Amino acid sequence: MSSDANPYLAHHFDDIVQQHESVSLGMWIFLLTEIMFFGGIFFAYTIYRFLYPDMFHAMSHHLDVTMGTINTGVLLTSSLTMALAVNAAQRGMKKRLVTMLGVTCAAGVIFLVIKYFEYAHKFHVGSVPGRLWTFETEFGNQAQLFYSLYFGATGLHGLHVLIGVVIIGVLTILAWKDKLPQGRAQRVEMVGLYWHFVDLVWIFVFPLFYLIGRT
Amino acid sequence: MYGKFSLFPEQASSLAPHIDMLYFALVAVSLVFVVVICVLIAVFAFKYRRRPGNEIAQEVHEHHLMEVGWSLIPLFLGLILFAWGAKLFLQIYSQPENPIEIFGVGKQWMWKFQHPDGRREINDLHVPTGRPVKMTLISQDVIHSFYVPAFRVKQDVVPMRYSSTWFEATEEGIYHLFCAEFCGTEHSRMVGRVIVTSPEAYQAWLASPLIEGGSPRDAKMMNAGRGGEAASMAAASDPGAKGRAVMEAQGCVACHQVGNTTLAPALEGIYGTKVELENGKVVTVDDNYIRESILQSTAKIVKGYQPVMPAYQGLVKEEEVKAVIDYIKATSGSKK
Amino acid sequence: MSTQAVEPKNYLNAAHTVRSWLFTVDHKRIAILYLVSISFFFFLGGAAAFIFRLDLMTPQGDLLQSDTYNRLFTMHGVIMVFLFLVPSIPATLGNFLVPIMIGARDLAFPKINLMSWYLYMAGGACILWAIVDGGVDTGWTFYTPYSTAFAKSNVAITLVGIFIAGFSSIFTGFNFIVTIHKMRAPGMTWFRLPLFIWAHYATSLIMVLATPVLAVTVFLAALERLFGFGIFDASKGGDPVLFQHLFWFYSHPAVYIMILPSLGVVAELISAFSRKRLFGYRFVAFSSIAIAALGFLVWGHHMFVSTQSPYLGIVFSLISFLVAVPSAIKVFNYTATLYKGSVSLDSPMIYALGFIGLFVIGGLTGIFLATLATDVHLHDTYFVVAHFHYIMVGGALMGYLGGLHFWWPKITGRLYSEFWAKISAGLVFAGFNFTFFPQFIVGYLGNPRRYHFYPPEFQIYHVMSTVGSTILGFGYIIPVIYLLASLKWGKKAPANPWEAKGLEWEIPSPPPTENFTGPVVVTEEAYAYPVRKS
Amino acid sequence: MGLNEQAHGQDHGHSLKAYYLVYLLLMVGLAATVWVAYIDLGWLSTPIAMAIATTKAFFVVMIFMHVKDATPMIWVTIVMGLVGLSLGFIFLFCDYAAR
Ligand code: HEA
Ligand code: HEA
Ligand code: HEC
Ligand code: CUA
Ligand SMILES: [Cu+2]
Repeated sequence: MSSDANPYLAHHFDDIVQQHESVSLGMWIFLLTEIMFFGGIFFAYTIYRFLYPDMFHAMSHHLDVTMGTINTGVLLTSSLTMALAVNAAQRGMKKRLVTMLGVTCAAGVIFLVIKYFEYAHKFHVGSVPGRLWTFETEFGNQAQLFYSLYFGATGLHGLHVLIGVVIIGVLTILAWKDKLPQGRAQRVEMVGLYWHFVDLVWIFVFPLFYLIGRT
Repeated sequence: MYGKFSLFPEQASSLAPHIDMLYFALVAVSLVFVVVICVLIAVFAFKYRRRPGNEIAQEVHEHHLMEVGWSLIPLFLGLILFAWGAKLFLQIYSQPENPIEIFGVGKQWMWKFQHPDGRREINDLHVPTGRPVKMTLISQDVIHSFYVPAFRVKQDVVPMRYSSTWFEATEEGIYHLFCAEFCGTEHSRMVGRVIVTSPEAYQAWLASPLIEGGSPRDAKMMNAGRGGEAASMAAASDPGAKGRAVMEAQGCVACHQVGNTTLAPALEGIYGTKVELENGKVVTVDDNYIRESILQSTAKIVKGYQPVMPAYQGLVKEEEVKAVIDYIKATSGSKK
Repeated sequence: MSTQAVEPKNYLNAAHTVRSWLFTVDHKRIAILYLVSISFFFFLGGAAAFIFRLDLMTPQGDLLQSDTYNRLFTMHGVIMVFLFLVPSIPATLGNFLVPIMIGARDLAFPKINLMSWYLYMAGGACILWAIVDGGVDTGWTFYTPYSTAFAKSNVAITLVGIFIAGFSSIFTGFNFIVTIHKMRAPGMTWFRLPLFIWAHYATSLIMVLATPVLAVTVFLAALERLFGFGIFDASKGGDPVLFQHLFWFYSHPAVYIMILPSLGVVAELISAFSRKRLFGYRFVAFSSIAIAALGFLVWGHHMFVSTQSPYLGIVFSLISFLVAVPSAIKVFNYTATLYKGSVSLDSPMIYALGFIGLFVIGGLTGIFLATLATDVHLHDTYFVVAHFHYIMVGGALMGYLGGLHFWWPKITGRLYSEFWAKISAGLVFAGFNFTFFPQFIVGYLGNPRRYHFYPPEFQIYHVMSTVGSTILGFGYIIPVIYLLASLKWGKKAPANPWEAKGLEWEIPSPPPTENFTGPVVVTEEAYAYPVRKS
Repeated sequence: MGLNEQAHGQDHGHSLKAYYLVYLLLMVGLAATVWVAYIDLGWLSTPIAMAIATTKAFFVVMIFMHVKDATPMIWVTIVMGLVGLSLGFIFLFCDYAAR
């Protein structure tokens, strides 16, 4: 156990390799649970889209493609910066790490702001399912199904973005204060995995909700 | 019968003896396994009990063949039981020949039934022996479950689509009718009686005045639960008349005019036919399709029409929907 | 307390402050925290059962209002499943033993382990709050649309509680998986792992794969309840039966979360008290994985009459039968282990043997339910209630009690009264059968479950059941007394009171804080008991 | 510490170019998704949209998330997730399609 001296080694691990592998396996298993978590909503989506294709197509038109597209671009970009941040952390390049984390965090915020405007619009026109529902379409109450799924999926996703923004924000500060040396790079890497996962979910949410029946 | 102490429920339907047979087979298989395992445990625990001279276990050789063997036995037995159960199950889900069609609505916390001639009753269900009875069931609120232990039938009754089951009573008598799916406070009071009589007695009952066969309380509830004037105009003899009345009362005829399909498609004669939808799919007109067309009218749009028909969800009662279906059926002249 | 001075340092006397317990990251202490909390919830759930069992003495249910009755059985089911049985063995015995058995100093993520306990308590608090504030009356299955649109009780907060408690279970699971993969001592190969570990590994897989689906399902249901979203709402074109699909997608695999650890415990007990390597080690190990995997493919057997497609029902039924095979492999191998062993009937072993008998009955009656045609009749009757109590109480709970007795000396360093342990094991066994066997009969007669009132001809069975549950209740209270008493008056436990094999028996009782004082190297197979040639 | 750390960090050093490439690809993919949505492909449009999304996801997972160089255990984890998902889709879909 020559690596006993490593300051980043937790007491119950034998060496840093074991620690690293455990943490990264742990993170992946966590992502596995996340897959199943969002999976539940996609199950419901599949069934209802199968049952009510016309309604889904028509309702998709009421979502704002421009905002959706911009948001997709923002998230994809943030994924790149996150990947660069991880790289910077591993190479111990502090300044670059701070910048990249900062940009990622900012992108997350932009995403949420745009999302806020989208939501606000829905509240405004009354296409929020439930008590606030006043949205008149030829599909009547059925249209609430689409919006329930929309709010369910994007709401949960938004919550994940929010959590990500907070964590990345904290990381940025830590990095800035020199609390994220090379030996702690794995932290950034793990948060990176989480962030990419959030991005992945959106990659599917976007075409499935915003882009159906556009022709 | 009703109220006697017993170990097995009475067999009162054509299906019951078959289910019981399967049940006894399962009991037999289970007994064999339970007894063999318990006896082995007892024998081993005694014979190889720890005692001077047996402080240390004896060497035992493991045989993979043995493992395979005792995996195959349950697999094999299981497959037989599965196939047996599946065969009977398909029978339960098959369509009976020439059934009496009874319509049932479950709501918190009562059962309402309607016989083919329009005769209705609450929490009691009169059926004759010797002829299959097909139940078409729907719920007005939460999920219920139509359960007659003596017939060994159970079918959940859900709010968004018709479910159906059938039975053929074989023994006259009075049997329990239970709601088997938890549905709220009075779930255990959502019980009734199935009254099985001879076919003649059943006919006589159908012809008897309304109050008879149910308590006065039932009769009152029945009137309260009645679907407006349209329904009361229904003549018992014509299965379609009530539906026609509903369509007039609800204003359907404004668009669905007989012989004029410019505003809306004709409804007469469409039962059992295939309809092409706006999205290119083709569906067969059956009970669930018609019900959906009325209550969720925009779910499936007929080709060549605009989705202008309002959704009647919450505006018409399940009994009325059923009446419209009967009307469409009657005009289609098929014995579906 | 003069003993204190000479006692060597162990995880219990390492520190005494409340803080040292509430902020501990030692897996053994967290196990104790869990032990205390789940015991509390067990007795709460049991008390609810006892009250409504009393009410069921008469067909007219003279003791309670229908609403109260419904709230009691819901509370009973919710507490017993989510707050007792799912965490029971994994979070207590598993937490304590998984690291020790594989030669590790702790779980891979000690802080997450602690967090999982806090989440559990937070979930428990929500559910308690819901109960105190008037209760829930949906049944533990929360079927829509009753739960979302019609129930006039605290559904939402209960769902939130389950959501939170679900994450505690996810964290336990993923901690175990990583620990078992990455933290085994040198020489501890996969096929040297005790079967307890295999069972926990399989359980953890289910926890991480299935629980998130439950979480999102109750999340959607809560949205619908709170804000009127419409995913399961028939008046918006939604399908209430979809909720059942999503619910059972978790809840069937969850029943294997409840039974697999118990099967693992029993493997240890049978081997230890027969002084013999478990028969067919590899088959038993893989059967755990097989049960976990197949367990994901059978959920629809709860929905045979729900308006699910009958063809899909047939597929689900077939796969349910396949699950019987790995279960049978376990039972047969356990029985075969006794053969030519050196069998000693200490109290843990009595529980273990009782487990086998009751599990087999419970499992075989599960086969009655998996058989399509019979399930049409038996679905939602007392037959189902009897089936799952045989497996969950007669099986899982018995295994848990057996394991608790077996490892009690290791956990606390004290020996309990074997005499009283045998008495209570006997009471539990007798009381249990008395309570639940009559329910098979009354179930086949057609008594639906969740029935406050029932036809008078069923009364005799219900009276038997209530009487039995009283005996059963005593059987559960006695262990509390003598186990607690052992803490004060019990004899000091040696390191290996049962002369069993396994890493946990090679360290002192109770173990030191980091379990092992030096590096661990494993050179032996599991269960390397000496044998004599016959 | 040093040794292991270095070994861990090395292969990531060269991959910056790969990151930019993937990013480019993602953006092209995004444009493609939107573009495809507006041309009439009949029933094919959803499968195509999903195919594009899956391709995008594939590159994010492989390159950004470094699964290309991950341990077999992590591969197994991902496959388990996909299998779990498909189970849900297959069984649920079968139910509604066969009712
Ligand atoms: C720990 C919990 C647990 C376990 C392990 C099981 C195990 C099994 N269960 Fe059970 N079950 C529940 C808990 C559990 N169940 C609960 C809580 C409910 C009710 C939920 C509710 O609605 O509230 C329920 C309900 C339930 C139903 C739905 C009933 C209904 O509502 O209509 C069905 C139907 O198939 C079923 C089947 C099975 C089967 C086939 C097994 C199998 O895994 C059993 C396998 C074991 C054996 C078979 C025994 C050993 C084998 C042999 C000795 C060999 C011989 C075998 C053959 C010849 C086949 N269970
Ligand atoms: C681990 C799971 C578990 C356990 C251990 C039990 C234990 C028991 N269960 Fe339970 N049961 C379920 C899980 C469990 N149950 C589930 C999931 C349901 C379905 C719920 C639903 O339909 O939604 C159910 C439903 C259920 C019913 C059906 C109700 C109905 O459908 O109407 C019945 C009826 O007899 C019953 C009885 C019992 C009894 C007598 C015990 C006995 O074993 C309990 C013995 C324990 C005691 C008697 C406690 C003793 C202690 C005291 C009395 C002192 C109290 C002190 C303090 C609180 C400090 N249970
Ligand atoms: C405002 C006009 C209008 C009213 C009022 C109306 N409908 Fe319709 N209905 C339509 C149109 C248009 C269609 C075809 C498009 C569609 O499928 O929605 C239709 C379709 C249907 C269909 C499906 C027919 C098929 O060929 O598949 C049924 C059944 C039906 N209506 C029943 C009713 C009933 C019952 C009522 C009254 C309770 C009613 N309608 C009231 C306009 C109307
Ligand atoms: Cu209706 Cu229970
Ligand atoms: Cu199950």
